[in-house]
Amino acid sequence: MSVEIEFTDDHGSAGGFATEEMTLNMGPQHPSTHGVLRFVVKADGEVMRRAVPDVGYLHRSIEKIAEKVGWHGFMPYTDRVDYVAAMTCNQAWAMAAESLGGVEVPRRAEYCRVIAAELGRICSHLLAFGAMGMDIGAFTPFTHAIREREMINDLLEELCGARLTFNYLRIGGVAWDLPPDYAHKVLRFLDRFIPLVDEFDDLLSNNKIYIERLADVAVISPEMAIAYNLVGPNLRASGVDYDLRRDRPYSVYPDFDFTVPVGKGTWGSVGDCWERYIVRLHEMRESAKIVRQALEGLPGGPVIAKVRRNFKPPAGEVHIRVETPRGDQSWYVVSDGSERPYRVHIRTGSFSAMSIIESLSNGLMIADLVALIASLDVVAPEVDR
Amino acid sequence: MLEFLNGLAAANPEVPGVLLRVAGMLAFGALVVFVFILPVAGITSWVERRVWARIQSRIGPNRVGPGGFLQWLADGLKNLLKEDVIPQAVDEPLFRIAPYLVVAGFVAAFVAIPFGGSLIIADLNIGILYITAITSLVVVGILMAGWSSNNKWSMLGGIRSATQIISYEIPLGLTIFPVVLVSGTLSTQGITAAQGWAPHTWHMFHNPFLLVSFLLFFVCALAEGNRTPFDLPEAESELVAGFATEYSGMRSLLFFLAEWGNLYVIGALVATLFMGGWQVPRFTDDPTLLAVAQFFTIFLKAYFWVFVAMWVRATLPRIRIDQLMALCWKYLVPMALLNTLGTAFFMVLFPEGSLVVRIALVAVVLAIIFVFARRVRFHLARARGLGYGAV
Amino acid sequence: MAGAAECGGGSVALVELSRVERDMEIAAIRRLLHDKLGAAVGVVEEGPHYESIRIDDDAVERAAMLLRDTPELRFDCLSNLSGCDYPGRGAIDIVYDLYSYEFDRSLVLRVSTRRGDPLVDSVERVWPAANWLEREVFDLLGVRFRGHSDLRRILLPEDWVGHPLRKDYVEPEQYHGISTVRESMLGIRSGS
Amino acid sequence: MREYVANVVQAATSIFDGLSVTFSHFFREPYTIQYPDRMPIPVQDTLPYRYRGFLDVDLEICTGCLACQRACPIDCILIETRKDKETKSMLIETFDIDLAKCMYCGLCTEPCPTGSIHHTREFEGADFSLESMVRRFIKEPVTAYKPKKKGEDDPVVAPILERGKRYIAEFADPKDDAPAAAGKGG
Repeated sequence: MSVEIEFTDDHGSAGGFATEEMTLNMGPQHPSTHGVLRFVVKADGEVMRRAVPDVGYLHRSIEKIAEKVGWHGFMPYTDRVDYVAAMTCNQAWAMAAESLGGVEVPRRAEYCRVIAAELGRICSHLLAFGAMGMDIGAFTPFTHAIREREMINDLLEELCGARLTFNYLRIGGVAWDLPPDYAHKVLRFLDRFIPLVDEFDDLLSNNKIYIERLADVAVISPEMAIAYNLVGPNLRASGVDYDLRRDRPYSVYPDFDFTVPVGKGTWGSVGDCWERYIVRLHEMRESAKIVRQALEGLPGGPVIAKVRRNFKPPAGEVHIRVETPRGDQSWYVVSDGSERPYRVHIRTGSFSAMSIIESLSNGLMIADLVALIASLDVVAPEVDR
Repeated sequence: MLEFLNGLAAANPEVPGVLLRVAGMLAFGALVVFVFILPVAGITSWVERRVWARIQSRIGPNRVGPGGFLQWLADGLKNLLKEDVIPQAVDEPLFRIAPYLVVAGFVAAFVAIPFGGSLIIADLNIGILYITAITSLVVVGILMAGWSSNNKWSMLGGIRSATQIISYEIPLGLTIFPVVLVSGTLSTQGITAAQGWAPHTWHMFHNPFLLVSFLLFFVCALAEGNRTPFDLPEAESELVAGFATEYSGMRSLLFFLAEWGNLYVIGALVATLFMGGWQVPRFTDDPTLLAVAQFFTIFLKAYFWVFVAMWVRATLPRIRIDQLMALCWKYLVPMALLNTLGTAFFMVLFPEGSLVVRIALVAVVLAIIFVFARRVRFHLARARGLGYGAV
Repeated sequence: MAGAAECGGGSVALVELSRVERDMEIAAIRRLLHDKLGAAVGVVEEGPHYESIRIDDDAVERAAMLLRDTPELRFDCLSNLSGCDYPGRGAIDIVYDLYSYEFDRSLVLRVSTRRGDPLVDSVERVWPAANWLEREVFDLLGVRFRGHSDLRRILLPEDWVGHPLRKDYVEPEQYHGISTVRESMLGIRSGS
Repeated sequence: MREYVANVVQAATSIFDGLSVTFSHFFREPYTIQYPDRMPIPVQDTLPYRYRGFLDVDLEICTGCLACQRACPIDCILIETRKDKETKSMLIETFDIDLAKCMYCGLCTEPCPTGSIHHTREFEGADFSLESMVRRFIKEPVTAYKPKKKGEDDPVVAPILERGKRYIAEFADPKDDAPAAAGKGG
């Protein structure tokens, strides 16, 4: 009864019906490429044979800049590595410099960092959530997510004076202490926000069309995820229970009690697009928990250690790994004892996520590619740096 | 209408009668298009943007005119004044014609839509068949637009549209069958006349199958009108703007005009087929007053469904092309067939219909609305304390 | 993920302990590699922050294969791959940051290659993640990888000249007629 | 068959729920801020104290120490000073900030000893040329400010200096044990 349509790899004929592969250029300007990147899509009608990512449109040579500006001066540039979640990149750079220079960070500063970083994580996941909905065709969740994100932006703006490129951290601590009455404001926001995450569930996550669009699409097995060095929420969605904040704790994360959401295969298989999506949604709740605990246990004391303005860490090199919203960001920083870093290399989460797309693309539909990019939460500037 | 023209022809024997009739018809058509259809489509665009905005915690266009009401005029004017860009590599004649075909398709549907007992352009005895047939003209236009644009995204959009509209014609037609069975005519006026003004006399409450049929019809009509969740031909996040990618200015606007106009056609059809059309209680003997009341009745009923379509669009994500086909062939077509059979059986059992069933169905719908209201209250309670409006 | 689970929610002290254990193991890992690959495996290099094993540029792939497949090591993830230019030594160092999810253990490999003709074995067949990372090193530092399936520039345009992260790189004045310099407007008084 | 019915039911209930969420938004207030013309108060007044807008310099209290110029990672500040032979005081001849290049990171404001260079809450700088984005603060050479041991007594300079001191007090100060001006949080 059913008619099997065979696809052939070459431009041959399938069932006596001559077809030709179509080459589509998706991007650099395309609504769902999340920044400027390009896919060369080889498609057979709606079904893709191959999607080859072409990145580099947003290359700002941040690593080269690091070799030109000083240790302190590089901090604002780390904002631009991943401008959706600048706080964690700040943190990675601060940790690298502190590790090289042997700077002891005051405890209060670490708490401030955690509060800021986790708020930034909620911010970033909100954007991922909204963009995911929009790429699937639902516009409303995006505006709702952006609305909540604006509120966090307001909070962060009060904390550090900027909404996107925070430049809040300094080598040895943070630039500003929490403003007066800040804990109260953050808690009030969280009290309102967490019920809204349930509303997001009702609006989008449990929607049948949405589930159908995402479940069992572009499944990444745990082995494949590890081999391609997928990190963060993408890795956890594939069933690998690993979170740097818990398993290789840095900063003051051991002080906090939180669970790490892992993909369970609720509607399809472990590691499909829906799992990647829902892991992020759950992580927002966990981040909110961490922020609450950090605000409760905030110790006194200074928020920045005494660091020389002319900071010259001794020669050496470090590998720093920080759990950003897009996963384990690995920094390789070399110092030669001078006032400028000798070499900075950043391996970002989006970079690994982009590299997996080509091997997943065969057999997906064009609409699925959009879902895949959104579910991997690729941020183009983070790929290109 | 025709009588008036005949009279005019008799009064002016020096002018050929045919010419006069054609000219008169054209003038009347233009009048209807400019005075009713265009404003309705335009205002629908404004309403849609406002409805969307409110659902999304925004305000929407509120600057042009009171509450932004004249936004549609401003947009239309802007698009008229814009340059009509024809890219070099397009198939020019097709590219130019396509938007007109699309608009013609939806405007022609208005011919058989009854706005009142006497307010109909032509009461065709195959009215409903005519409407389903003529709205398919839209697909020709969209396919032409997609093909002639010489752009792969546009072509994908055009082909998606063709697949979609042709497939959904079938369940759409099948969901009309039960209505035709019950009313025994294909004429839109006849179908309206077979219903009364009171809700329980509407076709949708005739029997359970017709209630389901009514829902299916609405779903299929959304697909026919390229509305979310079936807006694949112009899926913004996938195909940029689908078949309309290469269009600009007024030609681009014509596509959207057709989309918004189509929305109204869908609403009017749902109202006519299932919700009693223009039927009003006979409160007066003045025919003019009655006609006005009838017109407003169907206008409001139609606009309610326009609103529902907007609301659905603001809620649902987009379906994928293979799922679209699966939905059509695996779910809608069998269910529509079942409804036709079910209605036929029901009519054998109760040739005159059953008042008990009618009242029970009204009660069911009221219960659903009640549950819905409870749910809305729950959502509001959960989000209470949200500090909106805080600057 | 047994190792990860054990460590989960651990206190700082526990983490310090496992770090010490990891450090002790590097000598053992080096011995294991040395037994299989002989002289291609160099010494364990001490550093202020971690130790690394030096490997010859043509033994990287074999070493990587061993590190990944030996049951007691299982370095299943290439966490980072960076290159660094040392004109003073006339060398470019490639640093591999490996990680084992199973044992929660890190290892740093270090490969030196001549600056004039940098050529290193590709580890793409061992860890697919290396594909893009190696392309990046090729793009920015000009290191070629033997056996790489698709060695093209990744971040810079195909027709870019030079490798910017080399220390002696001089930025071209213009690219396709577009100036790469933004004139400073500070201190210049124009007109009024 | 069972799956078939389950699919239909799940689709119906989930869409029903989604529709109820969106419908409930008709009863909530919109959040839009109608910037710039329909705001109850000017947008600048809604920004927090730490907001990093355009840089401004109070020349009355500028010591000409060049700390900001050194701290700037992108060299968007240019200061030229000269020793005045007659009065033995330092003259500031140029103080230019290229606001088109500035990335508003705030690193220049931190080392300033008097709080002379500081961020304002102004941010609307759209203009037709890059040239006009360069703020040239000095028309005539100005004498650099010299901090006085006993505190400022000049009635003109004193309030400006007070503002500057308050501004730098916002920054975390490693010398003090207690957290800076801001409250204790928690």
